Amino acid sequence: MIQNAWLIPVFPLIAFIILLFVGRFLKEKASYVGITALALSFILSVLVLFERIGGETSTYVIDWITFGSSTITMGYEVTPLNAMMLIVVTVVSLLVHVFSKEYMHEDDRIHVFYSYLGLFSFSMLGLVLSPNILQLFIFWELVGLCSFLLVGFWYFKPEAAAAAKKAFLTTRIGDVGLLIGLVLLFNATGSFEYGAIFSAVEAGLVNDTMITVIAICIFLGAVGKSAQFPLHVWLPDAMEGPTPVSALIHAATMVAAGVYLVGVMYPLFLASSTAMTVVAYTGAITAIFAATIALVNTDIKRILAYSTISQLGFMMLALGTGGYVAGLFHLMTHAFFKALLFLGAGSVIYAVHHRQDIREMGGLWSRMKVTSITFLIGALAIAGIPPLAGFWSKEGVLAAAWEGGDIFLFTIAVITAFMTAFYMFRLFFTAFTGKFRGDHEPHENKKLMTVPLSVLAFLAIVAGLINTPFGLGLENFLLQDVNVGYQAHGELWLAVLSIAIAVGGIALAWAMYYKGAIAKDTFTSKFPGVHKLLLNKYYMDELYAKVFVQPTVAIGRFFWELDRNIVDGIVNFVGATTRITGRSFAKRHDGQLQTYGLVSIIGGLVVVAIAFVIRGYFG
Amino acid sequence: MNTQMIFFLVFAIIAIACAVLVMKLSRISHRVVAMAFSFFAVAGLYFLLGAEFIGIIQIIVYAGAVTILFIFGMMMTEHRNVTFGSHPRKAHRVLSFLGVGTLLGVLLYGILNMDLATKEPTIYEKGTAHEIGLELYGNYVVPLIGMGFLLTAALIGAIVIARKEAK
Amino acid sequence: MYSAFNADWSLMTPEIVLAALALVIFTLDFMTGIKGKKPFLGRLSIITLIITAVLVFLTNRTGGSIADVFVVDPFSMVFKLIILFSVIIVIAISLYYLDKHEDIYQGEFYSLLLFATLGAMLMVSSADLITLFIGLELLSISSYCLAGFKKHNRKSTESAIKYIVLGGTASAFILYGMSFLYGLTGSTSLVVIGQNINTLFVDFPVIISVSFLFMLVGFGFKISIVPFHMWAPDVYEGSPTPVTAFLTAVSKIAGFALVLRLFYVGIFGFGERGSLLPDSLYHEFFIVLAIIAALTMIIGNLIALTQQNVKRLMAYSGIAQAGYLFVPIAATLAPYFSMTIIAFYSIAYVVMVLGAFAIITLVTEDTGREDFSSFSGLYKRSPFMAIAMTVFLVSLAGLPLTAGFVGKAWIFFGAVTADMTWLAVIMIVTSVISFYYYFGIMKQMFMRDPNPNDADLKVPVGITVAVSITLGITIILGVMPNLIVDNFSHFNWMYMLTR
Amino acid sequence: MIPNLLTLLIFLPLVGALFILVTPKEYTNAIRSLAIGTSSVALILSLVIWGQFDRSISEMQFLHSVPWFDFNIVQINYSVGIDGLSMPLLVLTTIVTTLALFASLTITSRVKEFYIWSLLLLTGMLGVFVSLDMFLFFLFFELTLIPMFFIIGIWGGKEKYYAAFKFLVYTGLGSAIMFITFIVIFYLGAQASNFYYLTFNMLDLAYIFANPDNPEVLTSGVRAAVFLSLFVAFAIKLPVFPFHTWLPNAHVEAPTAASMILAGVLLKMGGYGLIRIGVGILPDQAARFAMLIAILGVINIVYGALLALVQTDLKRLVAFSSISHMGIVLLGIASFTASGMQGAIFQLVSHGFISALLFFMVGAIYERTKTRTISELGGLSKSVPILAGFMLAAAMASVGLPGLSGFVSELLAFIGIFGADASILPGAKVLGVIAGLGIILTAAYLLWAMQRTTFGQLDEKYKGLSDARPLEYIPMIGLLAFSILIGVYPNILSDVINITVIDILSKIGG
Amino acid sequence: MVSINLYLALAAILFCIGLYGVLTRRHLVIVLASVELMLNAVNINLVAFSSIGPVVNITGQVFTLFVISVAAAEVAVGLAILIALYRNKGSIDVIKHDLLRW
Repeated sequence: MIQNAWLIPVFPLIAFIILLFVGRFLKEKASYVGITALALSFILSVLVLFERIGGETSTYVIDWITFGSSTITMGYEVTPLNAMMLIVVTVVSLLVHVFSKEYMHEDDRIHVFYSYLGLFSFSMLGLVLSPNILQLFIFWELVGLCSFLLVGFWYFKPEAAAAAKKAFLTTRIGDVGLLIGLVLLFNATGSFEYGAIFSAVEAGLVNDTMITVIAICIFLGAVGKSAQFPLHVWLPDAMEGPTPVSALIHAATMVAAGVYLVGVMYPLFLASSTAMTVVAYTGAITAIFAATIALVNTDIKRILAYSTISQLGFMMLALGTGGYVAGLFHLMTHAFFKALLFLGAGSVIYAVHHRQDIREMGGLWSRMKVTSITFLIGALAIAGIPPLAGFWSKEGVLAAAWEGGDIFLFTIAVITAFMTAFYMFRLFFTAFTGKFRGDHEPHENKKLMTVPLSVLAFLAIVAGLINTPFGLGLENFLLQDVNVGYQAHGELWLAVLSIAIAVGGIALAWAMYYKGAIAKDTFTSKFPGVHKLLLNKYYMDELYAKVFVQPTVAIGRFFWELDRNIVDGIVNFVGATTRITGRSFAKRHDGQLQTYGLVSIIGGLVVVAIAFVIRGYFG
Repeated sequence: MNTQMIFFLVFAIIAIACAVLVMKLSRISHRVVAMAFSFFAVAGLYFLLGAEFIGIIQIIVYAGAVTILFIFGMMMTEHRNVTFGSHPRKAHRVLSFLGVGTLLGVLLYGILNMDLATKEPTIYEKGTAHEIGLELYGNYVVPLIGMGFLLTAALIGAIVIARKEAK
Repeated sequence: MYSAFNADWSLMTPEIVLAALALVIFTLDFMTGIKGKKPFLGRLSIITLIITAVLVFLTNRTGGSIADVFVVDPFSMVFKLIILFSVIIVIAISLYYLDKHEDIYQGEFYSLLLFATLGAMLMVSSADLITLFIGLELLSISSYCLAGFKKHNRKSTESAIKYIVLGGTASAFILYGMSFLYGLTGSTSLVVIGQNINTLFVDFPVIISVSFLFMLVGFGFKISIVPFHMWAPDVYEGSPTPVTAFLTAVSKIAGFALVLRLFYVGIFGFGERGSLLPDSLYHEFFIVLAIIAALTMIIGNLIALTQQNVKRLMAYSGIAQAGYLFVPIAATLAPYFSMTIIAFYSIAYVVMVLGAFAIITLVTEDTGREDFSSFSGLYKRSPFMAIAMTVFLVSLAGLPLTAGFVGKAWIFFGAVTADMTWLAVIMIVTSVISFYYYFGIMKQMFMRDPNPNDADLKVPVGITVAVSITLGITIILGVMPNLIVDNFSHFNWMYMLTR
Repeated sequence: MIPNLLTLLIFLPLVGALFILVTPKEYTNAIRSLAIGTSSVALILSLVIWGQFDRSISEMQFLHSVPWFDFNIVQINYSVGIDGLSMPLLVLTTIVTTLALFASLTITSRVKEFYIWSLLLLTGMLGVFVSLDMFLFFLFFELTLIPMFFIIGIWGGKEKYYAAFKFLVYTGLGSAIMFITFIVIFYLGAQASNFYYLTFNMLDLAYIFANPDNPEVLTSGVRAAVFLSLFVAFAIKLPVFPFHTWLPNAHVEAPTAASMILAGVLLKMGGYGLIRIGVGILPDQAARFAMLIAILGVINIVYGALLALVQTDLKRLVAFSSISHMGIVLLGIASFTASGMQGAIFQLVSHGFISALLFFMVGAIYERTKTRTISELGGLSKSVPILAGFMLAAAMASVGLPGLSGFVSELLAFIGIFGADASILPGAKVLGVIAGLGIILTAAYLLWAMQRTTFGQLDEKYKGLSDARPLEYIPMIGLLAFSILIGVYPNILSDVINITVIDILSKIGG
Repeated sequence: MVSINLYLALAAILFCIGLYGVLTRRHLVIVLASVELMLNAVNINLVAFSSIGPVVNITGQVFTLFVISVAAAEVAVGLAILIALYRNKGSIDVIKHDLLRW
């Protein structure tokens, strides 16, 4: 079965093609096509995973392009890492497919939606299966395209259109960095194949500065895709897209691709301590940066978006500090509980008729049982309450940070963990407890929506257990055939600490937003400046507009003027001068035959004079 | 200072003077007469050079026919003492003068720097007419015939163009 | 000693026949009343010219000379044929033109044309100053008259007076220059002059230069090269259109033949193999010629840019073309090479210019206007004419697959191989400028709608034939130049006159 | 004996044009089908050639050489042949032209002329890509000038006359310079070989210039001058930065089909000439001026992109994007690596498809909305979803999205520029990075345009627009399909090009 | 004995006077007359050379003969045109004839 791993991405592709051509006739039924395809992929990937655990593997490549003496190939290969990823992607995708059937059923372009989802699943799975980094990059771009399409799915909303463009452009910046990194890598090692690259690096064929440059360029791609600081600005806006999309792309899978990239290229990063540091610090900064913004935001989806950014930062931090397994483990668990949270949010939004401001919600607990419970599970998971998945992975991250030896990073990690717990429960208490503040009375949604929630909730609970200090299943699995150095494991005090901060965060939130023991505006009133700053997301968008966008356009305008007036101006000027000269000559033909005679005589003399001067007569 | 020289000078001065008069005089009739005199003087030079036949032709054709033609031309157009004065544009006059002056300068420079042997005018015992005749019909018969056609063409053209249409 | 008495007069058969028939036609004209339409005379003239052409082809291949004043060789043959062909086309045009103009004396018109042709032929095959001069004058005087033939038309007479005054002056210059050549060599034969001129130049550099330059002024006037070109636009614009065609084609080409003969035999001289002699005066004078050529191309094209009157435009374009034709003389690698090039380009030039003029006559006479607008929407009025005109203009502009292109490319090639790339550059740049006005006419023909009061164009047979023939030659020479080029390359142009 | 396929291919359109010429202009449908039929046959023929093309040798193939005429010492030959460099462009030409003719079915005025001109144009373009004799090359090069002039001038937009004449005179000047240089090259070749080689044949001249019998005529200065003037000549056509200003006018004013051909094929003649003659005959000089070429390339990319960024007219935006993309070609050539050279050729081909598609989409939208002003459009995805979709696809291809041809050429060009030999191209990496910024800008302006035209609120007056007509699918799908084909499986192209590229590079000193 | 240079000089002067006349006189008759003067200068040259030039022969005088007759013919035609012109325009002032220009 593993030899047919390449079929996994193909099913969604087929779905996409079918929907592309006949979708407009299927309308609602389009969803069945998508769901079937994903179901098949899911089954297949489960089989593949088991065979992979069984130790089988499979690789297949074909020639893609030949230039000079070098050849680039394309194909697929199954490694432990991407076997795991296959599961994550297919599961979440499948659930999102199911969820959307209900969530999107009012939209008359639902078939388009499903075709896009199909394309995305294809690209994401292809990305995961890539045997070389170029192919990864190709699918990397394709998922970017899908994100663009899906964010802009409601293109008639100007914000959506703008958000789509912003998402694509911002990631594009990172992608160009990545492309350059790839090219440099190719020129340095002569191949795109992971194996060849790492062996070349270990053999020391590439000098260290070059490695660092390449690693950072590649990381730039990850920064763009995984919305790391300073390229994170697109992700919150991307929430303009349908909520299932946010769950699938902007929480579980695509944004995690950056982390996955770093994971895949890990040996390269290990070869350059500078690169590692960069990764670690970027991660840390992003984590706390996003968390602070999440503290004050009131849009349910945006809070989750910032939390995603922050969590991705966590993963980067882990990878940057040597926690290979921790990072990827957190990637997996996060995929589940963040998808859960998003779908829960989706369910809520759907119930309150597409309101997203948590201040207009409240008291949903009594009205939407399943959603609330699952959401609570998700919140607890992300806050890191044992035995939920979040606890195990986050603890791994903290361990890695501690082992990394940089106390600063560790502190940041701890603070962020605290904030995470706080803002998640601020969200939970505000939205689900107290009395309902909206106008439409919400009620629980259909099974189609609650079932996926339940499944994800279950995963959010159990997923952590595959890699606990009591049993390092995942770690052993992942480390089968990669050499990524020593993996840290937290001691007990660390576990206690993480539980403590989680509980502390939750308690504070409870005190402020449920009990009201502490006034909501305690801090805001103390530090209004800070509050304003956070509300405006550190003015990043404004900054970029001022520093990058407007100057570029200005330069463009300038050049346009230049082009019309100078470059083309010269051309037209030459033309005009020619005609004017002609005209002035023509004026000499004034109809006076004597003028003509005179011109002949004078002209003749002049010509002779010139000739003599040229030929050097007259001495 | 021999007789030839004297005659030469006389004729030369007359020729040039009359030429200048042609330019300078105001009454058109006077000018034409001056032209005729200039032609006569040139004919004189021919005799001086021993080219009596050409001299005679010169008198017949130029001083005779051509002058008469000019007079006709004068009569048939504005002849009642019309004076146009000189060319309106000063720049034109100046430039023409300069140009022609330079030309003359170069010519004279070239001519006077030629050192050619000074000889007596050649005298043919049978007279130049005889020689010319032989040469003309011996070597230059083709251009002679061509000349004939030229005159015909000129004749036709002149008649056609000058003919007054009967309205 | 007097060689004319025992000369082989059969060599002159074509000229004699032409002269005789011209007189016949003239007398026929007398017999058929003074005025009125006489198209049969035109047809007779065409026949006459065809006969002459045949005779030329028969007699002139076997070279020879009469008293060294009238030579007959491939050079003369080629150029005579060109001239005769041009005149045939011109008459074909005139047949239509005269049909529209009552006031022109038709018989005289045709006989004058024939006399002019005779003069041109005389020019082409004369190896002697006097003959050459007579031929030139025969051509010129007939042209003066023809230019003024529309005698009730102010423009026509004005152009005639300008032409004759300036032309007379030019003749005077030529003669003055010649007088020195004769005086110092004691002969009017170009060969003799050519033999002595080098030594003379050593003795009297100034005078020889002066006489050369004077002749240059005179001939430059006749072939209308800058700065002696000023008369051309006025005369071309004023004269009856067929006469304009005649001047553009015949006078210019005959003038060039004359200049070639005079320069290469009389002044520059060339050896057995038709290559330039090391001591040739060319090396003294070429720079003057080059400057003149450059000026001609530049100014001709520049002024043409600003023209609105088609005939006047063609005048300037003709000046520019004269410039191109002058380049091979200015940049001589070997005289025979230059002759070949000029011979070829003359053919190309004649066909394209005459074709263009045939159409111009048609259009201007039909619309009664002479400005660009007369061409507007020609494609709609008569597609064939429009396409033909396009071909001619493209050829004049020197774009591929036309005779003009091959000719120009060849000139170009000659200039570069003669190490005068700068001249070549000027040439090609100016011809790019010329795109502008040539395609301006095309714009009128294809991109504008016809003037409402211009009905459909009725094309007379004569014009159609003329256009078709010229069109055919233009394209054939463009596609298969080797038809002619191969022969030319092996011609021994002036073998009698090598020095 | 079957005639040489190339000769057949070149003159086929001419025959078609003659047939059309004799067809009365009332039978527009007959004329249309004649024209499209002819070009389709040409397309098939070119595909046959593609099939028979031997990918394993670098020599010229399908050679056909007959003496044409001689200027009493130099022999001008009609000699044609193709190698891996011209093969793809040949196919590109037939494909784009055929599809453009399909696209031109909307033309209703003076149909007959239009198709005659188009077929002449086709002959010219094909001739340029196959001729081995520089004289012939120039001849065909000029031959493309006149039809385009008329097509723009007759069927063009508001300022068609200005555009047509600018195109004519400007590019005419370019080919004039080219002609001068050719003759100079011929003359130098003759001198260098002691007048043994009196030929315009590119291959022979390349050989002479590589190893001359008396080198003193080919001083480095002379070589440099020759190469630079060649470069300028082709730069005007490509177009390269200071000489590009004719292009926006021509593209904007030209009718859709003409824009497609203009951007799709005509520009490519510049790039082709630069590689075939510039690099082919003077490889050493090409390497010597690599820096210049590369810098100009980068300028093209960034400058074009910046200008496109501020355009308000959709078609002009696309035009400037063409300029920007041609920069990649220069960059690729300048790198003098196998990948870079291939990138350049790939870019020529892929831009041929993509820009043609873009122009077609713009045309189709203009035909419906009667405006090209970006600000007046918007929300087209609602009224004409299919057109909008293809528009988006075209834009993405132009952005260089993987899976579409644009990406491959960019990738190759980048591999080339970053792998360039420092002795030939010092500081290549910096240029590469700047070019990368250009790529970002490309994404910026295209997405901006998409956002403003296909996304957003739909203007009331565009509610009832009709979506793509069946006949419009042919060019749209055709062009996109080829773009995808190359993007997904570039080997189909690279195995044709590779050997030739290696051969070209082997000529350079390195 | 008169040196030939004098004759030539005289001719040159006459020639230039004639030329000046052509360039500046406004009366068309006089302009034509000036042309005649120039031709006369030529004749003087020719005859002088033929009689006392470096190479003495009669050819020059033959040449002169031709020149004279050509000049006569030219004058005839010129005056004819002049008359036609006068009929059309009513003036023989050179300045006034600039219908054809630019």
